[in-house]
Amino acid sequence: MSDKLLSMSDAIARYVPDGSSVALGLALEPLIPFAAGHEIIRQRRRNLTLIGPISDILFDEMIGAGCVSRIAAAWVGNVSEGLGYNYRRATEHQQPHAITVEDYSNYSVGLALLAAALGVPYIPMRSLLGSDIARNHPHLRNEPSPLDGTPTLLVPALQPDVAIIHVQRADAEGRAHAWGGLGICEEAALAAKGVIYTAEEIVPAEVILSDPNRVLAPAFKTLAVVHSPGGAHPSPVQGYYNRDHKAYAEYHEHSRTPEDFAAWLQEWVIDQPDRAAYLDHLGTERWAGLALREHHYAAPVDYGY
Amino acid sequence: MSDKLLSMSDAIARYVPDGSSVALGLALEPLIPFAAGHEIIRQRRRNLTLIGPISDILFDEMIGAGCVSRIAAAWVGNVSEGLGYNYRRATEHQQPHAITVEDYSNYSVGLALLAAALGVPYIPMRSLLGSDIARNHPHLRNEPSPLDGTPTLLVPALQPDVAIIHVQRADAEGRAHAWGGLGICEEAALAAKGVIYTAEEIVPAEVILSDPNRVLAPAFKTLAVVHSPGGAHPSPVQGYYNRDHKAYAEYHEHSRTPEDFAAWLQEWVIDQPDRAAYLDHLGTERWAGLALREHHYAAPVDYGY
Amino acid sequence: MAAGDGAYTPQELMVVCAARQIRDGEVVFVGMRLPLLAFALAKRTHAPSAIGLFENGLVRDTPSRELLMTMGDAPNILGAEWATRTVALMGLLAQGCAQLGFVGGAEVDRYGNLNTSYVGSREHPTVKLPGSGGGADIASLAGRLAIIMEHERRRFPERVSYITSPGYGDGGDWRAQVGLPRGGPAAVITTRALLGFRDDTHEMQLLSWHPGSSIEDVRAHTGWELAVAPEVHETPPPTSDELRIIRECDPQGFWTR
Amino acid sequence: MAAGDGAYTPQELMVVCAARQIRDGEVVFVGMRLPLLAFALAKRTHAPSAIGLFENGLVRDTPSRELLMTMGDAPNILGAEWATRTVALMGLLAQGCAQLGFVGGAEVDRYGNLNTSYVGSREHPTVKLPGSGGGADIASLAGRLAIIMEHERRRFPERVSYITSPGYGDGGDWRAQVGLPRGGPAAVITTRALLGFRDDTHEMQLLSWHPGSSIEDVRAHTGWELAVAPEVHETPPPTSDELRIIRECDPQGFWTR
Repeated sequence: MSDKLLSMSDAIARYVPDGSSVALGLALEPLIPFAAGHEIIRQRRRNLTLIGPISDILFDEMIGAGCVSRIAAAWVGNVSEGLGYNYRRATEHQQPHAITVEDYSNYSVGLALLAAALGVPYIPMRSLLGSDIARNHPHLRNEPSPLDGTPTLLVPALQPDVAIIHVQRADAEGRAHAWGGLGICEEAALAAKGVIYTAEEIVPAEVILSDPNRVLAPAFKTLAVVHSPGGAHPSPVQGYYNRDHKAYAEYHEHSRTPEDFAAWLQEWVIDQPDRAAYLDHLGTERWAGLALREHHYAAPVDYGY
Repeated sequence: MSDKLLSMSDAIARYVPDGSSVALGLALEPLIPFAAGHEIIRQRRRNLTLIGPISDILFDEMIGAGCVSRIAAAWVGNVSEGLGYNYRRATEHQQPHAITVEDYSNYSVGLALLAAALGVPYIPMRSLLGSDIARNHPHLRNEPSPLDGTPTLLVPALQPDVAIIHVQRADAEGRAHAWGGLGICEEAALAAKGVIYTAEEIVPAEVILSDPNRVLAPAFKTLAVVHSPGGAHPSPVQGYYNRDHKAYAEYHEHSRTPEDFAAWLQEWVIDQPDRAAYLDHLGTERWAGLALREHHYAAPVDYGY
Repeated sequence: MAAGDGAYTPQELMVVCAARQIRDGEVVFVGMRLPLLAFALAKRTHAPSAIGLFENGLVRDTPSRELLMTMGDAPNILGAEWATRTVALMGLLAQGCAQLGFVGGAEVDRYGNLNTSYVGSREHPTVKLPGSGGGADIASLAGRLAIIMEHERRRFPERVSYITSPGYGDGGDWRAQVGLPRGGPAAVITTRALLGFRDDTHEMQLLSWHPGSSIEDVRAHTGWELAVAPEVHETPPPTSDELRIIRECDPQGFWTR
Repeated sequence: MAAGDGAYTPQELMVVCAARQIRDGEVVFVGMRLPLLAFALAKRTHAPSAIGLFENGLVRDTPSRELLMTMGDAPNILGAEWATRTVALMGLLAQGCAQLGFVGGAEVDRYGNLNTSYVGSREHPTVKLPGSGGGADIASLAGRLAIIMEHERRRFPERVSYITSPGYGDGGDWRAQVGLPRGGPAAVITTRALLGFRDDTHEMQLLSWHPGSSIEDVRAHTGWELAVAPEVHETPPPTSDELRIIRECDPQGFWTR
């Protein structure tokens, strides 16, 4: 088995070229790979297509930083605060430049990835019928079911070039355990041509192999594994740290204008060479305030025979 | 939360009426609900449709016992020994009576249940194209994809009346943990109108709630939970007991003729009022020979915050 | 509204109205903010067996121990009875397993259609809203839909410019015509009133005005000639028990002040 | 075949032939019995990075510690790198992630079509076989297919009466015509020979006869005028290393005697 452990900068440089379609933020509010997103911004990647269900500020940051030419998502904004100002500026005023928006709902973006994961051309659903999401979409397509003639909306398979998934732990060979709310992580990992895991901990393979039902996807889909403790901040990681609600409020405040956002980006992304520097800038007290207050361990499971 | 704990005889009497479509043996070779199947036989249920991927002798037993009028499955026989004699007699000689066979493959029967689980009318796949499974099937349907005109085979949704799933542990409120090879258990549990769990152990709700990612399906789908230790014998239950290979060989030997099978059925099913009696008849030494030799526990997982 | 013992905020009354939409034993697509509090309130009053679904893949039969900022917050995972893939969860919605769903919106129109996408045109929006999330799926697939809105005239246009989450389209049997398998809005819970929909035309109508508002006030803040149900009345205020429970769930008043 | 030091069974030679189909780094849909031993052999010789898939939802990068009677046996779960839903696993096959798959069959014909369903007619079968299992999916979707067969004339009809697992249909570009996305049989490994398929017509042809057999013997046990490849030769026997490894994996000779 090959060692897939890379630094964040090498992983992004090697596997997220300009023009890639990148799925991220797949667990919805938790496990958002902010550290990876910030490295993409620092490497000045351009013309990315971002794929996700809802995106809790990461897409907004990357849009504002000029990395993005296309969004295929159900929701882009700031979950606890509301709108995303960079998303608004890009769509309303083409600032920093125009982006193309392909609107999905959470179910339909999940089904689009699932279709790719299943190797089927599309999945016919009955959600969104009659909506303007369906009417305006470049790919969704209204067709009567050949079975009984009733309307369906075909959701074509969507295959990301790469899915970036933050997890609790991974091994160097490319296998990961994730738990909690997982959203469409599995569908994206299986659909994508390749997966980059960013992980709170790198553990021996035995730890991962001890619980194969909890593994997200097979290692042959894995491009790289990056050790990135704190890499999901300000989003939460079950069993590791809590959501930094304040950071979302601060981001909301400091992204109202392009100038505000430029300063925020400089301070929190450009000036931080890596996640360790970022956490250092966040401060030990604030970071400690997000730490676990209680442990709640899963009941034992015996794979013996 | 309501208590869904029932005896095996009550659960089968209440939720598996004549004419039901019943999904079982969903994890392929392990976790086969033999105790439930035997109770169905004892209650002389008739005109059942059995749904499953492969079936390792349980379907053959139920066919021979006269419970079955229709099979929707990918494979019916005896995995380590080969053919199923009762299945052969029913299809070749209409003994004990004729049955209708709807042939699937493992992928297509999984997709049929998945379609029902997703609430979509069908899933268009590219497996089985050109096969006689596709040509002869009452439901599979060859249609060009509206996206590009290429051939696809539509797999219509298949909703069982009830799925019977053997699991390692469940709580009285209707939630279950299962692990190991799980095949199409999840698809069937979500697709079915209701689920009966038969469980090695009934545990407090806290045990199940301690690991929500390992729960098979939500309790509102659960009709009944049955405490059935040893209920999967001779199939294996990871962490509880191993496969009794010899039992499959014995069944093969003792089902060659209708008379052989009648004697086998009398001895192992009709004459055993319940699973405790069955295990008693099996003998403590043989049962002990299937016990775990080693424990292999899953690495700890912390849901704390 | 009024000062003194019985004082409450408009949000608290909305939570109470939302809780009253939940029937005991129902499977409810919960969402966040006020509906989440409504779920907790209903569980502790008239609907102890209600089950909550969340689009990140959670099923809960107990409210979380702590107030949530997002459904993905760690306290919402702990004690969940199922944590699964979004697609598996939404599949249950698509099957028709959820009797009720809650959504919010920026704009709602005469037939209960919601816009959470584009104010103005899609090509040149004056405001780009975040989009559907799971809202359009819930509106399409839940048995009944309860909509939570601030009641302002600009949020109640006669016809939304973009249908993110389908209501009754242009009325009548539009939902069946477009192929939606069930559902449609049953209630619109606003800062001024509780509204419903006529059984035949599916046009929105006023069911009750909140204390402090009036039929005239509600109509003045609605962008079309709002119909009024024959049985229209004042919304019953929260009971002291209901207020106590809401305040236990949101002691800082994060969502309700 | 021969007695003495180099003695081996037909099954052992078949395992060796099957192992030689596996290239290093490939993702292989393994199946049971002989292919399972072939996977173990290949991993320990020329293909240490091969990955094994199992239709019950397992991915393994190491063979199991013990001989298996079924792929669902507990030793096959322990040490798996992924234990998932069958549908998720088969989806990877459908995507084209598996370069090679193994299947067995009761009958194979001139164009590599397999019957594991009905001998005789579907309506009035003389023998009802168990059916496809995952075989038809593997034959439809794997990059290359390797077929394992007993070489008897009745098992090699010119045309199978029922195509469970599609080979090349009636030859040529039939697979593309019916819409199969890729694949087709690359090898037929029998008790008498190794066979392949012509690139153009996709007709089966003899590549090598096993020691103790001959071109004539193979043709006599084949139900049509079997073509012979220009480069036809005798199958190289197992090396002593190969035999040692096979016997370590199946010490009782359960599958290989």
